[in-house]
Amino acid sequence: MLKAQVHTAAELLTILSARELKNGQVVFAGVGIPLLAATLAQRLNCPSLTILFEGGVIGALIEPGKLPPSTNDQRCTMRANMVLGSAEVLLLLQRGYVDVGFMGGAQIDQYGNLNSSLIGDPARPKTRLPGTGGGNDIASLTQMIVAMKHEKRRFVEHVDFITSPGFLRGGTTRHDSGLVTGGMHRVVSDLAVFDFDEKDRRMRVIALNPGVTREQVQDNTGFKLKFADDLGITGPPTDQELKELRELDPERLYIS
Amino acid sequence: MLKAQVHTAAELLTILSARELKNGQVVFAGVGIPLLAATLAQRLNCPSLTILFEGGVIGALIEPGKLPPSTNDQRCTMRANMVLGSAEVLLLLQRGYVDVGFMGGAQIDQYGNLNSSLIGDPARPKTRLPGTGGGNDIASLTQMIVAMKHEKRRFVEHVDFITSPGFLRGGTTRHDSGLVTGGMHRVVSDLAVFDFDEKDRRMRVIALNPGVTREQVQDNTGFKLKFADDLGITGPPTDQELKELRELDPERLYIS
Amino acid sequence: MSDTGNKEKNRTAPRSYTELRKDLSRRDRSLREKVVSLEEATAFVRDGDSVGIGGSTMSRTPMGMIWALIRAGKKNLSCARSIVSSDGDLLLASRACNHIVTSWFSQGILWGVSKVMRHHIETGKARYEEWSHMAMGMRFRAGAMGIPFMPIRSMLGSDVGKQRPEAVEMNCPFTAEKLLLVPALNPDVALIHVQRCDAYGNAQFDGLQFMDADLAMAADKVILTTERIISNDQIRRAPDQTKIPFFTVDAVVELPFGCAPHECYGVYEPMMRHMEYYVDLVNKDPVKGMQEYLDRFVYGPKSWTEFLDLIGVEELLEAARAGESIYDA
Amino acid sequence: MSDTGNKEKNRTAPRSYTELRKDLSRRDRSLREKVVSLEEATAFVRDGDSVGIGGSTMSRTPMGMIWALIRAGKKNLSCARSIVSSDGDLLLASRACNHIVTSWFSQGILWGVSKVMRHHIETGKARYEEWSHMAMGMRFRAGAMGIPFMPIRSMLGSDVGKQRPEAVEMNCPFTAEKLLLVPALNPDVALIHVQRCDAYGNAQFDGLQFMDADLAMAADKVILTTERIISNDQIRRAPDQTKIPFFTVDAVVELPFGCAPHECYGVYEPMMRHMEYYVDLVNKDPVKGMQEYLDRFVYGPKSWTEFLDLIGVEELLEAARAGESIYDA
Repeated sequence: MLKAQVHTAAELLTILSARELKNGQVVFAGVGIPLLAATLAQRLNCPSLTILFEGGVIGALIEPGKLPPSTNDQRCTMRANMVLGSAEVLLLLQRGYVDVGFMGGAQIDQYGNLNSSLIGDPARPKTRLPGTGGGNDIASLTQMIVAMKHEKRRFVEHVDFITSPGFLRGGTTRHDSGLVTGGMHRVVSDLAVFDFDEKDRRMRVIALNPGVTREQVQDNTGFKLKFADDLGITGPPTDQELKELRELDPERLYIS
Repeated sequence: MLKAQVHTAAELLTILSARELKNGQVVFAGVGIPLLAATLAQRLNCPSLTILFEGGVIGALIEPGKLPPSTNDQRCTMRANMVLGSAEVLLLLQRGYVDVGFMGGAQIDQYGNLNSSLIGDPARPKTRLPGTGGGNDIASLTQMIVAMKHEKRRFVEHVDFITSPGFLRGGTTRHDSGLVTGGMHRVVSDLAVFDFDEKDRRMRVIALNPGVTREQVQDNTGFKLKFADDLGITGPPTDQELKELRELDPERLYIS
Repeated sequence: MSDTGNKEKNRTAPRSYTELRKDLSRRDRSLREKVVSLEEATAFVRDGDSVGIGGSTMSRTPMGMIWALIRAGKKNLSCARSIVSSDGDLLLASRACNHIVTSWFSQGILWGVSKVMRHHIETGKARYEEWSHMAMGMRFRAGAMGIPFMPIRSMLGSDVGKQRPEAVEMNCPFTAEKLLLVPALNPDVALIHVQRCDAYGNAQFDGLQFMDADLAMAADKVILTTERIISNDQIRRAPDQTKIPFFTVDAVVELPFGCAPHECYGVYEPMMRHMEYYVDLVNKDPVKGMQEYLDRFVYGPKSWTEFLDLIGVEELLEAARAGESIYDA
Repeated sequence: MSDTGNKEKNRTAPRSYTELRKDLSRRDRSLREKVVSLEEATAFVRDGDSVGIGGSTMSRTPMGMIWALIRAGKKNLSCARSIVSSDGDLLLASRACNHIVTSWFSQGILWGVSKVMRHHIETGKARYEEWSHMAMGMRFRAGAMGIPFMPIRSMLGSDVGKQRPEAVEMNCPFTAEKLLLVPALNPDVALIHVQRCDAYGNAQFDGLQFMDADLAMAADKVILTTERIISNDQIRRAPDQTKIPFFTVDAVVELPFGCAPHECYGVYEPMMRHMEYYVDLVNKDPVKGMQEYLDRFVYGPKSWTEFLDLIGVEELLEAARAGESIYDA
């Protein structure tokens, strides 16, 4: 048990996000920690979890030690149930076949909006980031889980640019803009687990990670956080979770 | 030469329509005489004619004696270049890849509109016919060749129901209705070959079949025909045309 | 009449996105075995359902499933298929279906107009809702994509278009051109026959595709019949051959010769002697002849295999030999 | 700036149907041999063309063709691809391209943000037009289908949508819901790499499909590069494996390892050592490092084969061994 507690922030993040998935769900997973966490969940207690990748893959079974460099590489298709066009796999989101979209994020705001596009003036950005990819589609069309490193510059009051919509400006603004389905479901960071208030749609702490205080979370967040009345404490990574995870990523591409 | 003149009306129809096709064209062919005529043209002097079928076939090479019972049967796919969805092959018409649509018809009017849907009140038809199939799409989206048996009840002033649009009510009515491309190019009957006046869009005889008089054509037509100033006479079927055709349909499914 | 008209028009209106998503979110999409008997599969269809039928004309028609639905006494189905052949005769004559949505309906081009179809439509016993072939495909595709309509450029100007107030003309906001918006078709249930699938419903089919992939994605439920069930391992060895993903599928029935007397690409051609016997019988007398056929070939046999017995091994083998010849090239 | 803006916005507006059809009717769609050399194929691309690029990220990238276009000195191309990797760096740095239309642009998820991309976009040397990944697909699909737009349900509400006045919001005439209409994308020319095709351009590709079939159908011209040219007989033996029909294709180039250093499904995985060398070099100094790479690996070699020599046989073989392992399952 003591051994289990020696882990990296990325390992904690992966394990906690894996726990958010349920057996039988269809999950659209981004590369990196989402892919790793979904595969971990599949191997631990969700044998009938179906993983989709943006490159055009349904029912992927990632092999330990053969993590793909993106979700558009052939490694993603190994022993899949179906390989299809990338527009087709994204359309599954629109049709409604997907339970959970699962992404990483670089910058998130109090309403769960994500920015992966740019900082500054869109016409001539100060910093141009890679862009949405399928992020905008996933966040627009299904329930989202986001796994993020917790830093003050990443948890901001308002993102510079809404690439992947959370609850936009809160309240009913998401629904009013035409996004009548989906929305942010959970944010998992290395400090805490969050949901969003049902009314004003602001981010809310529902569980602190082991050994983390309310103050620590607030101090590392760029806006005023809400805390759930029944604030919980997440269970620490178990030996089995860590063992399986480390087998999956023996080169520690994503978990170091 | 004498032998060549012993032929059925269906054989004449098939051979004359085959002559309307040009090497290198992409032709969307219906079953029966169109399929047969396109295959005949391919074997005679259009080796790079590409035949499409509604069932989802590009570049069919029909085998002599193995005529398919419809364009949705596996026999249509033998040695094709591509087999694809039936919506996909119809979309090729919409995108513009098809030079010629080639169909048979049961009833046509002076503007080249075809009826294969019904006679009487659409809500409770006196005679319900099979329907459009791809006919409406083909006639709406590309240049048409129609091969028909010439009878007064088939060449009518106005069809009961416009299934496949020709020039609708003549003049610019086709274009005005949103059909900005395509239209009737040729009608081939066992009596004559027709085009459509460029202005008023009425059917016009451009060539009489061998041994047929102007009066014969007019007498067998339910509306007043125009005749081209430079009215021609179609050449009779050649020995080679008849020989190839009879090899294609040895059971005389379509040519008797 | 106008009452029925409204009800039937509502059948054609696309569902709101909220409803569509709610309906789908209720479905169990987990990876699980779904193999049932032909009779058990009939429970997935309720009276009055809209039913999408795979294949086209005499190809990959889910005849066994249709046969079983008729035997189970289903009523008032609205059946949509790209092109309808003798499957439609059976559905109308048995009163399983009173509404056909298609682009073409007759037994086959070789036999002229179906007298059975004529009898039922012309006497008002059933309604024939006609769309162009491409429009049928675009309605399924819009349904598959989770959008309420698809713009097309056919059916304009013609009477086929005028008879379909369910479709809406629009001026394109980009090009100012006229377009026709055809409404999405999301059937309550789809019946699809394939050459092979696994117990979860991952289906691979060869040759002519028709609209089956879109149909599966569009429907609320899918019943697959299959020439044979293969292992999930076999599916995973060639995942780029999978055309229908398991989570769209609710029931899997192994049913050899499941399209008889129609064809299944690469497996058998149509059983033409049986088809000719059938057409001759029913078109001579579309009421009594049809009843005779239903009694003898649909209600009579104890099982699908007994129906195949009535066609006879000789004709089955002949059709199979011809079907496999597609791979001789 | 507003001048450029307008010009660039016009680049995005869909063509009228009359124009689209006229442009297509001029193309020679006959069955004819189209095999040319890599250098000859560059003549099919004119300065200022909009270019659709097949594959995605590091997969089935037509790298050889891009490499040849840069060497041929093409300028001011507008390049559209679902997801752009180091191909985009090369296109921008060589000044072959000043406008990228995509959903994601970086060398690869492993390496963070591309400094080359940042340099060119942040200094205004080139413009990055961002659409969601699905929107890119739907723009190609509308182009492939001959319709001016496709309705979608993403990009609403977000700033990605707000930055794209080229897309139009609409209220659905059926359901009164909000939809976004994204304009058709019909590139002047498409570059697509496949595992095999015949001399006419009938192409079959395995595994990940990306948007290549739609892209081929949407474009005004298609240049295919292929790992190998097979006989038309081989195509005709499995016509249901053909994904791109010959009449969409204008040029066929046989180019083994034509995606290097990216991957080609089932043939080779990415050449990761070369990629890592590349990323390290160019991100350290996105101007000089990039110029060094261009000089040494793009302008330097006499031929594509000589470029492959610079990667080295050992890495090629290793990538090929890994690529083929997809069939070990």
